[in-house]
Order: sequence, then C-alpha cells, then structure tokens
Amino acid sequence: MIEELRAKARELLESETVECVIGYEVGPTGRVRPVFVYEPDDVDRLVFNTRCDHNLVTYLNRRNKPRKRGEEVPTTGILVKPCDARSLQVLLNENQVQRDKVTVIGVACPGMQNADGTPEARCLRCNQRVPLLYDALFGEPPEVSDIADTYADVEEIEALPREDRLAYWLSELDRCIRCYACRQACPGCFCDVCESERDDSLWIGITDAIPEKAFFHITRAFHLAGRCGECNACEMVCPMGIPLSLLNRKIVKEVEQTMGGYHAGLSEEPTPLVTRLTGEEDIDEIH
Amino acid sequence: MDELSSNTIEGFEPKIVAFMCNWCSYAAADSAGVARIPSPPDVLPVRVMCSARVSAELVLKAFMSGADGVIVLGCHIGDCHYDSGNHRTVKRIPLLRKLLIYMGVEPDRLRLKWVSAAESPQFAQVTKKFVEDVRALGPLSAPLRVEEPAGVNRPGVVEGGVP
Amino acid sequence: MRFISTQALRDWLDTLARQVTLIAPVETEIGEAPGLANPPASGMNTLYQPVSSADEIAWDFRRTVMSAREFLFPKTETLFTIETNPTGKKTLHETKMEGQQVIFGIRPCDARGLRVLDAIMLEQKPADVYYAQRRRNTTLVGLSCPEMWENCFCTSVGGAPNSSDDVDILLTQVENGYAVEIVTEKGEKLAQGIPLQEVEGLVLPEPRLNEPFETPTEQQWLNSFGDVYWERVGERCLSCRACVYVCPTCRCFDVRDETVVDSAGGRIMRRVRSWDSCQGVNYRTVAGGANPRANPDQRSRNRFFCKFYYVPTDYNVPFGCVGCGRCIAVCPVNIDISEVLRDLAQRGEA
Amino acid sequence: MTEENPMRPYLGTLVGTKELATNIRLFQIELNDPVEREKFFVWRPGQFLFFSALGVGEAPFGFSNIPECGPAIEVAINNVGHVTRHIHMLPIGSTVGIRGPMGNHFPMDEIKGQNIVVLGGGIGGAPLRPVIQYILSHRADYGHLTIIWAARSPDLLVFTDEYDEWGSAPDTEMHVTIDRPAEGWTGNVGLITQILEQVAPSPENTATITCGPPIMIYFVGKTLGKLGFSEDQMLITLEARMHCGIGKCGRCNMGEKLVCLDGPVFRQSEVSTFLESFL
Repeated sequence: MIEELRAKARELLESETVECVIGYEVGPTGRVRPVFVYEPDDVDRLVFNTRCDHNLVTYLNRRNKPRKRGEEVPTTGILVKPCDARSLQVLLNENQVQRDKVTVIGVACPGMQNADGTPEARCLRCNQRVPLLYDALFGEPPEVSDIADTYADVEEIEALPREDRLAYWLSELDRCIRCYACRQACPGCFCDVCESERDDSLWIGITDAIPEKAFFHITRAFHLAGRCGECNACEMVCPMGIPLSLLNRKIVKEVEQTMGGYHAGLSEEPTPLVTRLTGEEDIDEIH
Repeated sequence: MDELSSNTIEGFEPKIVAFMCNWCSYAAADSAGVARIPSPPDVLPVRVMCSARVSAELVLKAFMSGADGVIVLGCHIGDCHYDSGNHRTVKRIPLLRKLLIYMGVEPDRLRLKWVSAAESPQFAQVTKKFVEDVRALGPLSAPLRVEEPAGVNRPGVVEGGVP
Repeated sequence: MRFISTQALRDWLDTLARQVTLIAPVETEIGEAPGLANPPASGMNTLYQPVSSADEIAWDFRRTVMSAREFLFPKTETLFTIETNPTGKKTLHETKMEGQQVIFGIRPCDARGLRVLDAIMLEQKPADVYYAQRRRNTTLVGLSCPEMWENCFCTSVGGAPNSSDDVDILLTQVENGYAVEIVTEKGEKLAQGIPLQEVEGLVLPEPRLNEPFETPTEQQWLNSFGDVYWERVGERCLSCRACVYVCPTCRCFDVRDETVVDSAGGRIMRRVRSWDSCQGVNYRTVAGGANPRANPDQRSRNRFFCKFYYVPTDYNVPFGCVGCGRCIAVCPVNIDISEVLRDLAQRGEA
Repeated sequence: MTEENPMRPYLGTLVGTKELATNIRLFQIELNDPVEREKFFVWRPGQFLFFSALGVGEAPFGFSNIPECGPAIEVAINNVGHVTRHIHMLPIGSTVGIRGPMGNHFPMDEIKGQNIVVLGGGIGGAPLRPVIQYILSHRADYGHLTIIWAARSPDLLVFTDEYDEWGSAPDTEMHVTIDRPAEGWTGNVGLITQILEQVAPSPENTATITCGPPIMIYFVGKTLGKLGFSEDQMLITLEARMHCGIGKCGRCNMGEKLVCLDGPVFRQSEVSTFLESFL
C-alpha cells in the first residue's frame, strides 16, 4: 500500500498537480512526524503506520492561503485518515479551505496505537475506517464491527459528586502551562489572533492563575461545539497530559443528544449551534 | 465589570449579573420599576440588544469579575425582535451551563429565562428566585475565581533562614 | 569522600522541609481524581514541587517534565502593585522575596541552565532584581544522573550527567546512600546540618553516556542562516510553546498590567510578568500589525540561533542550551534540536 | 531591596498635553520625586523611555525633547494600540509611570564638527526633535544643519509650530514635504527620497540621522547611497516590540543584537550585517 501511495505522491508532484505533499515520515529517533515533500525524489520518505496519529489538516489552515495578497493559493496534497477527513469537512463547511487546491490522499485506517502498542482510546470507539472525503484512497479497510460511542469516559466524570468533579478539573487545570499546543494542533482553531491572547487582555491576561486557564479551556471547548471532529490532536500534543478530550467530548455528547444526533464533519452541514434556527418552538420552561 | 467585589459568607449578599434583552426583559425590568414591583437590589443589569449577544465569554467574564450568579433573560421563542436570535441563545447558554456543571460549578449559578416586555411581575419573580438560589450557594469559588492574587499560590519562598 | 546513608538523608530532608521551602521532584499522577477508576490519560509526570517530607519525593526519577527554573523565574510573578487610597494618593509596593528555598534533586543540566539564566539576568547589567533575590535565597542540592536517557545530549554541549559545576552540593547514589560533594560556600553552610560520614575508598558509579556529537561552529551557524534548511525544519512546527516552557534556559517574558478591586472597593493596579515564547505567532508583532517573524520557520530558526549563536555571542556562556532533551521529548511534531545540530555540523565551513 | 530595580517605574504626573497631528499628541510629564528626577534628567537624544498608563500597560517611546528644554519630559505618542489608546485618554494630573532612560543615543560627540542631515517621517520625527534641539543649543559645535521633514499628509506633520524657529536658525535649512497633494497645501509634494535627491546634501564631512517607518528608512538609505554617502555616515533609529528595555525579555532581538541595549540607534553599516532584517 505504501508503494502505491508513494507512486501517487510522485505522480502528483511530477505532474505539478500539487506543489507539496504533506504526509508522515520517520524521524532520526524512530518517531513518526509530519513531513512536507516537495521533490518527487523525496517521496520515499513517506510512511504510513499505526503511529501516524497527527492530524495534518491543521497545516491547511496555514498553507491553504495566498502567500502574498493577490497570489494564488498554493496547491497541496495531503494524507488524510478518516478522523482527519472530518476535520477537513468542517473546514470546508466553514469556507476555510479551497477544495480545488487540495488533493486529498485518503488512507484506510487500521486504528492508531499508543507508543506501547495498545490501541488509542479514541480508535476503540470509532468505526470509521475509510475517510468520507478523498480524491484517491489507499489501503485495505479492516473489518470492524459496529461500535457505538457510549461516552463512558464522560459519564464517569459526570457521575462524580460535584466537589470531586471540581477537584478533578482543578488538578488538571493547575498543570496547564498555557503553551497553547492544544490550540495550535487543532484544525478547528484557525483564528488569526486567539481571544485568549489579545494584547489588550480583553478577556484574560497572561498569568498562570486557574481562572484564566479555565477561561481558555472552557471557551476553546465551547468554540468547538459542533465543530470538533474528535481527532484528539489537542490531547495528544499536551505536554502536561491534560485530558482535553473529556472537555470536547462532553460537548460532542451534548450536541449529539440535543441537536438531533449531529456529528461534526460527517455532513456538509456546519455547526447547528449557529445554523439551525428552529426546533425550539415547544420550549417554554428552561431552567 | 471589575467594579464588583465579593463579600464574606457571613451576611452574604450575592452579586448577580443579569443580561437583559433590550426588547423584552429590559423593558419588563423598567416597567417593574415604574409599577413599583419590588425586585432584588443585588442585580446588576446589563442591557444587550438580543439575548443571543450573550456569548460564553461574557458569562465567564462576569463570573471572573465577581459575579456569583449570571442570569440571561430573553424573549420567548417566536418573539425575537431579530426573528431567530433566541434560537441561538437557547442552544448556547444551556450548553455552556452543562459544561460548567461538568467542571464542578453549581447548576444554579447560570440561568436562562424568557421574560417578555409585558411580564414585569414575572421579571421580579424570576430575579428574586435566582438571587435566593445563589444566596443559598454562597460566593463563587474555583475554577473561575481565586482569592489569592495570581502567583501567590506558586511555591515561592517562605520566611526563615538557612539552618 | 563524604557519605550519607539514605535514611539519614531522608531525616535531614524532613527537618529541612520544616525550616525552608523544600523543592523536590514529585510524581504526580495524571488524571488523579477522587473516585475516578480509570484515568483517561495514562502515564506519569514528574515535576518539581514543594514538599513537606521526604516521603513525597520521587527518589528514582529521571527527567522532570518542567525544569526547575520556575522556582527562580516563576511562570507568573507580580512585579509591583500600586494602591490608590481614598484621597487618590498612589503608593507603589515592590514585590520582595525573603526566606530561603532549597531545590533538592536538581539535575546537573538544570543547574547548568541556571548558569545561563545568571549570565542573562544577573551578569548582564542592569540585573533583574526579582531573579537576583530568588537566586540569592536558593541553594541547589544536585543529584547526579545514573545514566543519560533518551534525547539527553548534555555531554555534547559541555555538561555531564555527574557534573558538580553549577550546584552547591552534589549527591551521587552509591550503595546504601549517597556520596556527598560540597561545591560552594552556600553548600557548605547548608551541609552543616547534614550528619556526614567520612568513608574511605568510596567508588562512584560511572554514568552510562550517550554518544556525544560535534556541535556546529559559529561560522556554520552564520552560513546557514538564509538556508532553505530552516524552512524544512520549521514548516511542520505548530507554533506552540511547549519547547520553550519546558526549557531550563529560556527567559523571554511578557509584561501586563491588571487592575483588581479589593474587598473595600479600592483599586489595586498590579504589574505581572509571565513566561512568553518566541515561538508564539505574534511574539514580535508591533503596534500597527507588522510582524517581522511571521512564518513558523523564522520563529523556529530563532530558537535554535538563540540557544547556539545569540546567547553565546551576547552573554558569557558557551551555549544557551544544556542538552536536557526536554524540548525534543515534548515536541508534538518531533522537531529535534540534536538532529539540527548534527545536520549543521556536517556541513562544510564554506 | 538594596539594588535599584530597573523594572520599577518612577511615578510622575501628566502636567500637559499638546495636539501635534491627527492622533498624535505630545505628553509632558513631571516626576514626583526630586531625587528620581535628578537621576532621570540625564537622557541624551535618541534614548527612549517606558511610559505606563498604570493598570493598563506600558510601552516604549523615544524622548521628544532634551533635558535642557525641560522642565517636563516630553513624549509624542501616536494612538495606534491598546496602551497608547489609554494614554491618549489620560486626563491632565494623572499619575503615570516612567522607566528609563534606556538604550544608546545618537553619537552627538562623535559627529561634532560635521554637517548634519536630519530625516524624519511622520511620528518618526518625534525622536529627532531632541537632536535638532541639541544641535541648535550647541550650534557652534556642528556644521550645516539640513532638516527634511515628511509625512503622508499635512495633518500628520508633527511639531509644525517649531518649523519657523528651526528654519530660521543660523546655518540651517528646513524642507517639509507631504507624500500626496492635499487641499490647501502649498509646500513640497513628494516622497522624502525625492526631496532628498533635490536637496542633494554633500556627503563631505556629513552625518545623516533618519527615523521613520522601516520602509522609509530602507529607501532613504538607498537614496543616500546614491548621493555618495557611505553606510557609516548613516545613523538610524529602529523600533521593536519590547517589554523590559534592559535586555532581559528577549523580545526585541534582530539576530544577536538587542534593539533595547545595542540600539535603538545604529549605523546603517551595522544594520547591514544583522542576520535579520528590520523590514
């Protein structure tokens, strides 16, 4: 499969269909990392295995823009797993990416693994093995039985007494160092200037006080409501091991349950929070 | 909003921020005043052009600046001055509330209610109930509030010399 | 050679923790929640934290996630406050730090990192008084590394896993206890409280070393500046700040003012400074919007040049990097400073 | 604390303001403590200070006068960002914070006896006013003074009421230009580089001092080169985002040079060797 994928990348580069292919390579210490391939002769660097868990769609936010005003958007080929395809669909729904400038190289996903060889938790609850969106597809999709996401992880927190929930989140937030890796890795976080980083401290300042960190994480989760494709990039890049998926998945769960089973990136419908303006006619008592 | 300051639990009077829609609840509050319907004095009214203007940021900032409770008052569904603004509100505020509860904030600290311009008694009743509920909770604590100034809880250096 | 038994060391630390702020490596469990059966994320974090007894210390720790620099140059610190009294008169209070702290178990590389911060914050005049106060009141009790771990390259940048160059006291684990090397006067003063034994013929273990490599010459750095190589290194950078925040030698900060209202309704203005990072997108943006380092590759190049060219040129230290390998370990996209050094060093001088 | 804390501002009082141009105002500050005032009033042309709107933030600005032209510290501030917007809202009598003087200065001693060409663009003219004041108050020490002052439009010209005084000073010529024709404007029209070419000062025993937007500094340098000036004769002053002014915060580096400590005044010949460009 990898040979075919490399051949495709070579063909795209040689025919100048794309300027660059974003994929994965193995770094000098054996870690898999993103790579930008510009030369046809470099396509042999491309690999695909169960450690390719970075969401490369993030790079489109930067690359899929004119370099200078008035210039054309550069063309890009990009390797996309099923979860990444959902992120891409979200960006397309929000007109963040020019589809005709992107060649989507879909890969059938065997399920990603942690460094110790165990399956990643997010992959155990995912039954998508083929991206919903691609121009060319590589790999044989493995058989998966129907998996229903039960939100067991979220419910575990929900079931805790309030004081324990608070204590849990305080201990997690306390570790946050405000490196913003979660935001930078997230394909959905494409604002030019993050509201948490404004020079005028409009909402929060720059300190490591818990309320400021809480504000950042709450608003980030909230802004991703109906937009988070559960690629888990935020959690994977966090140097302090903060379980950010628990925040995002709480919102995913609520959106699914209150907005007609909506899941981000599975259709061309953008987030229902701002686009669906009906459905509440019966509501009279709120809380 | 940084005019607000928190009190001690003893004789605790909660600080409440009420975001009120210009076209309904703000008018209701106004006529409640004219009609001399008693309504709680602890409420800091913030007029917005539509309850949909009340973003998560505004709610959180109110909490961080000293509010012990935040209530959002908007038009009944179907009555929005801008046709569909409150459809956004009703998706947004309950979702934020659920997230705050999930993070350990008491459910009664954030509330969304519909109050039309003609419902001044309801306005008084809704705000009074909210103030009572928040009063029962006491002052807001973490994660949106810390008593110490930033950095003090950092392991610094204590008094005493090298032995 | 002086020696202390493990038990005597623990007892001494217990006593010390009551007299000063004792900072030591502590294992914190990720996802530690009361009643939570299955923590969602797995793995352990070792961090330097204040401890109240020797029991809390992670004795066989490797490398902490964050370096110990946050205890000399905190993530956030208040520089001063200005209070306005009811008559409108303003008074300024500077933050002062008094009392002592002891960092126990600092690794030789982290201590060497403080040497770099000393050069920048103290030796470069005017000195930063906040750092100076903390530095003056801090005693470093180092712990030699038994080996060099993955990503460690201290020996390539002039350090060693058992170097006593920058600590006040160095402990090296031997059978049943620790060999004690007292390095400075500060260390001597602190060691007065330690029940030390004189042991003849104590053999210190040789740490296992990673293969050292050549670092690029000044000329190689200069020659590479405009090279496309930096674009290839930096284009996968996500522009997060993890590498900078875990670094023992980074010192960039941002300064902001805050206004708070005290319980009496008086206004207190507070000026704080917090860590900042040259990897952040708007680090250099000036009022008006121009950003001289708008691309991630320019920012990432700046970090490498800062460590190996700017800092050695501007300050009296051979390297701005101590080879602790933390930035390599945390980088989500595996930007590897040792790979960069090897690549550049292989280039010709031309 | 025994040592002087360079991060602590001196408290001062805003004693006066003067509208200079659209969105540009001159702020006059007196320091409250006479001891601090004595320490502070030694700045040289080209140095800068940090001005705090307390509780909002601080930002660096060049001095707009010399201590001899006191009694107040004068700073011209353009309302462009968060801090400057608040500074513009400060009423007279406000308490403000001042840190400094910082940075190096124009080598007024080294260029003694030379002819001087001063080129200022827009708000960039502000840090050059102390140079002009200094030369005019030590008139015998310097040769011919050429002042070329530019702005995009007449309403952005700063210190207009002092042009007559400057222009009529002994052995001094003053040229003012705006980029594009404007209603009611009868003076020169054209970019500063065009006026510079017309005036064509001789490079013989001459130093040039330029301040303005980066792009102007760049093209003025090119034009001066065409007129026969060497890069050693060209003095420029640069700006960068900074938070400390004392070489700690790491913010203002251009390659290994720090604008706050090694600058803000550089010779063009130095700037040409920097790894990073100021553009």
